[in-house]
Amino acid sequence: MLDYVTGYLSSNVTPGQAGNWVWALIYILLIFLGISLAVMGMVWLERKILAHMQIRLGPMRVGPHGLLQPIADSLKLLLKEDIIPENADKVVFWLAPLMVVIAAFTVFIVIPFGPTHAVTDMNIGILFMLGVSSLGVLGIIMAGWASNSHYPLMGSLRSSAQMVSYEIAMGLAVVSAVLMTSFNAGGSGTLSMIGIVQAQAAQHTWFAFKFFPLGLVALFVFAVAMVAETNRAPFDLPEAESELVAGFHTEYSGFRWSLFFLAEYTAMLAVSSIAVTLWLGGWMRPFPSWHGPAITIPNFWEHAAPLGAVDFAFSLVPAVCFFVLAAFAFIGTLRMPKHPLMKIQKGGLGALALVLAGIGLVLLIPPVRDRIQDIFWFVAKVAVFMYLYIWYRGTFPRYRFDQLMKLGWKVMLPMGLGVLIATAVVGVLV
Amino acid sequence: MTDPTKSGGASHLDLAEREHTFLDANELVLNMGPQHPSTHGVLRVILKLDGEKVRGTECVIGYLHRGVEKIAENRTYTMFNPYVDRMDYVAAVSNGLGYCEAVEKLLNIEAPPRANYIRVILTELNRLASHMLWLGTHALDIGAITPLFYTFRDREEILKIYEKYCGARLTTHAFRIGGCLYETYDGFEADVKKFVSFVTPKIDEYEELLTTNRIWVERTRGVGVLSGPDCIDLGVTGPVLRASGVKWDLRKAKPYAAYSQFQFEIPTGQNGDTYDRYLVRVAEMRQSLRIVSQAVEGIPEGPIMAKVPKVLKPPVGEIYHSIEAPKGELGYFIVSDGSTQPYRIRVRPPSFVNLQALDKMVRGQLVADVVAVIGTLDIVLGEVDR
Amino acid sequence: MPDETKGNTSPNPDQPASQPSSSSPSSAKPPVTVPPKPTAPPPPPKPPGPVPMPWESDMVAGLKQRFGSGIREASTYLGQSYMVVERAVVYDVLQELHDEQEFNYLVDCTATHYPQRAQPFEVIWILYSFNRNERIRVKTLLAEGEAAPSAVPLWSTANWLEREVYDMFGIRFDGHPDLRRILLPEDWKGFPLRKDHSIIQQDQEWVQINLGIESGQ
Amino acid sequence: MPQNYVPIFLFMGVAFAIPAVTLVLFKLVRPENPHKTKLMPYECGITPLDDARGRYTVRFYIVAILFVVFDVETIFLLPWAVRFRWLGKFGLLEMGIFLGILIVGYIWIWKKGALEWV
Repeated sequence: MLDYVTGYLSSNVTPGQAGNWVWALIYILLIFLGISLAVMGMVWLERKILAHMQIRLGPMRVGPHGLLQPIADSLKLLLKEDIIPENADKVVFWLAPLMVVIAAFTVFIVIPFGPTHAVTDMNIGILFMLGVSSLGVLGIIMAGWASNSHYPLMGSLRSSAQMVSYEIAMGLAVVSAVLMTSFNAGGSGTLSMIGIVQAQAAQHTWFAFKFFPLGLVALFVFAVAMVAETNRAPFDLPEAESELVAGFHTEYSGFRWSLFFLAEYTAMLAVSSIAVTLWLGGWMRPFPSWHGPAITIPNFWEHAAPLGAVDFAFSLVPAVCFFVLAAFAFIGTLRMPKHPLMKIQKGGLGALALVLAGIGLVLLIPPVRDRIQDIFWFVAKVAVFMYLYIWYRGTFPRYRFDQLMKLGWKVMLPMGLGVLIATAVVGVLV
Repeated sequence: MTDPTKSGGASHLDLAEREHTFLDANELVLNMGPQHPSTHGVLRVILKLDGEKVRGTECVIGYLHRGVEKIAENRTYTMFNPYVDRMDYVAAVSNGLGYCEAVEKLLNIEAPPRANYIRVILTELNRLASHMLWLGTHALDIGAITPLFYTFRDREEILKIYEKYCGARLTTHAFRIGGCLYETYDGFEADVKKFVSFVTPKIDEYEELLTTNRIWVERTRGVGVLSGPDCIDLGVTGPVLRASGVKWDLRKAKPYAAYSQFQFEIPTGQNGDTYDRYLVRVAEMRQSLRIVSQAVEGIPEGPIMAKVPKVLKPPVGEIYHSIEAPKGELGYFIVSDGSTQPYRIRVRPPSFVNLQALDKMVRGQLVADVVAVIGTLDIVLGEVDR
Repeated sequence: MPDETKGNTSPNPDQPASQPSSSSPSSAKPPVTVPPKPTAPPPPPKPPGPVPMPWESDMVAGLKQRFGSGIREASTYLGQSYMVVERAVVYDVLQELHDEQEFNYLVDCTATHYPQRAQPFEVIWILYSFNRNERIRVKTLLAEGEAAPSAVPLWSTANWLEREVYDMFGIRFDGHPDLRRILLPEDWKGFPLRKDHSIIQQDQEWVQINLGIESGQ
Repeated sequence: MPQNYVPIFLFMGVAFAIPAVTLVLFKLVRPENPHKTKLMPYECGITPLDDARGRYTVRFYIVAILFVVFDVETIFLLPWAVRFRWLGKFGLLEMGIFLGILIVGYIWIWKKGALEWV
């Protein structure tokens, strides 16, 4: 049994491929944990970043700089009364948030955080992801219908129309990325997510920059469609609070509502991960084929092997990032108001600085350093998209529904088709 | 225009009456308000929808009705003065100006020049504050959340000036019948000048965020169009009227206070759509700053209160006096029976009359436009319901 | 003509005695634009306020010619002109003003209640002309239960304004497309702006049924 | 490699179990004070006039049908995209014909006004 568990560590495939269900379960739970933490972090970051864009401070009370705010929020949501309207369809009402959560989370099964860091690698990964992510709309329709109230119904209908409209543009953009995978030496492409990243490695380019500017256009189409798919500003019509109050989740409260919230952020992470995998080289660091002159870094516990200077420099980035964060936290500690009541907050922030620095130190250890790199770069790229999401929200007014549909059907769809045909033509000519 | 059933607002929507057409949905009756994030208070709009398209509206108002006109009949002229601040609470100073001037006319007295200058400064600052609040909330209705915080930051500076001047920020009760009660505080002029130079670039900042923003333009251009003749027919005044191309402003047409002594333009639009109304209001903010800086430069010395008897007993008669409030023509029709209490005070509220145009503006447009149009009409329910 | 800001109402000594102001007959030349001066406090020879003067203009002359005694009074008070018109012809007068005299903007429509009079209600239309920059008032007197003509066909504004008058005074408007209460609930009883309606009076029954409380006070 | 697909069910099971269990578990600590007004559907503070589940505008169904058409098309494109290099010019031509038919349909829909919302 123990061999069964430890045996996987030496293999270099995903747990799904290795058929190791224990590790698959561990990966699944890790993904759940990671995503839940990421969502909490996102909530905090969104509130902070948005606040600073809007010349205010955001959460400041719960924990130093409001760091514990997401925890307080989730506790509150867990303990809130759960109201099911009288004339709602109870079963559907109950199932809808679960449906949305399942759809949002299940996408992560095929997302490769590293060459082996995925639950499983399917040869139809992309197809699976497109299929599952569009299941989310089902949950939203269920929520709107079950509520038996005008605003949720309108919100869910809008939502479904919007999601299916942008699904097409999204699919076409994905096809053009898949098309690029077939420019391998073997001449055959792949639908596997890991395969797509490997194809980018083999072709020495991120697909965003392949057949310039076609790859970028496809990424743009996908990036617009993914904002619409996740119902975020400026396409947040299903929950446009100035018109539909809260859209499809108007009648939801407490933990059920927070499931929708969780699903929304998870879906954001999921589609960003897909964009990163398809166009931005997945787990690959920037300039993956530039190694620099070989140097040897001495260390104490194993025989030092020479490695490229650029490789080495990039391998330090994760640690450096954590050191920078630790430095920010430390400066924050120094700038805390000198008030006896702020002592706990000050201590907390100081402890956070220490923890961050400690993580940074751990990341300097060569074996950890090597293994964590992939995940770090993947997460960093996703974080860029996440930041963009927040930025959109701070900047854009909301589209009107007809404009949104017009954009989807009359701009994004022809654009996706056009970029696909152009890629194909260029691909044949090359 | 002469068919009352067509132009005269909403007719009563019979909920039982449904139109059935082939492949067309039942009309959905959507109730918007009184508890809705974007009806600016307690406005209730019943929308008759075909999908997302508005077939008709009916406004239900009165949720904030406090019977101001009845209260007035039971108070003396002086006692009623603070009540008017509660009508359009985002432009309380303008309300007070209109009321004080109306009673002054009835008493046949005039406020001294210095008081008039102070009135102009505070009223124009109030117009600025009102427009800022409008811009923030209107942008929020359309989904841009950031301008709200910018405008509130700058509005705060105006409220600080009010607070220093009379101790109150929102319902200021700044003016008294016959002039002003308070002399300007030390450094008032400096504060106002500082504010003007502070806020001028900020208005550019708002414009930078919105004026050329594609989504903003798409959301507002051609939405809620109201032509000039329609405006006049519906009695719509203020920026909404000016955005339709009618160059009419009571400050120019029938100057009151000290407005005849200042140079300013009346900004107008051409299309009468939401975008033009936005541009007109932003331009008005700049003009207000212009007036404020002229007024603060030329503020004369002298008394701030005319000789007013302790007990106000206007002679028997009636008066109608109106001012250009931020939202439009704000009029007071006062009937005096020679006693200390007004026999009747009628407030002609701009918001109430402007709101009537909602139906004409949104018919055939989408639900999201209803929100945009309610925002662009710049109504305050305290004034609609009184 | 009606420049409201400047007091152009120098009183006429030959003013008919119908003036409502309780002026003492001693002061023949009262100051007008200057605020009333309480120079001698103990004996109050109260300086009379301005008094209504006949309103003379081509327009009024034309209207008087057309409607004769239908125009009961046309005066100017404090620079503001108004005319009192018989109920029978008031719609025609308004129409004439709207169509011929360019009074295309109905500023306000309101009413006043004088319970002691034979015709207790006074309905007031405040009109404005953009082209002439002139504001006038048209008034008509109504007996209890008498309906005023609706101005909705002339100005769409009148719709809500008349509904409010109906809501507050109970004055009906003939020809109004949709005369319902506007500010108060539709099934409310009583007309609060009537003088015989006390300020603390309310529709107890409505409050009890709809709000579930004993009294709104 | 069917074992690649087994984790899907594992994952879905976990994804269902975690929120469901939390939902049921926290029922123990959640307050439960139902009230008639509280359980009313949200209608901006007004008692709902009618059932919300009426017929809705036909445009949503048109969008749904169009979605099916175009989404199926995308599915057909994927195998071609995978074997794109191998199929070469012939594949491009064939897909061109396929897409051409679709684009003609798309133009027809556009002209017909099915993409107009209002």
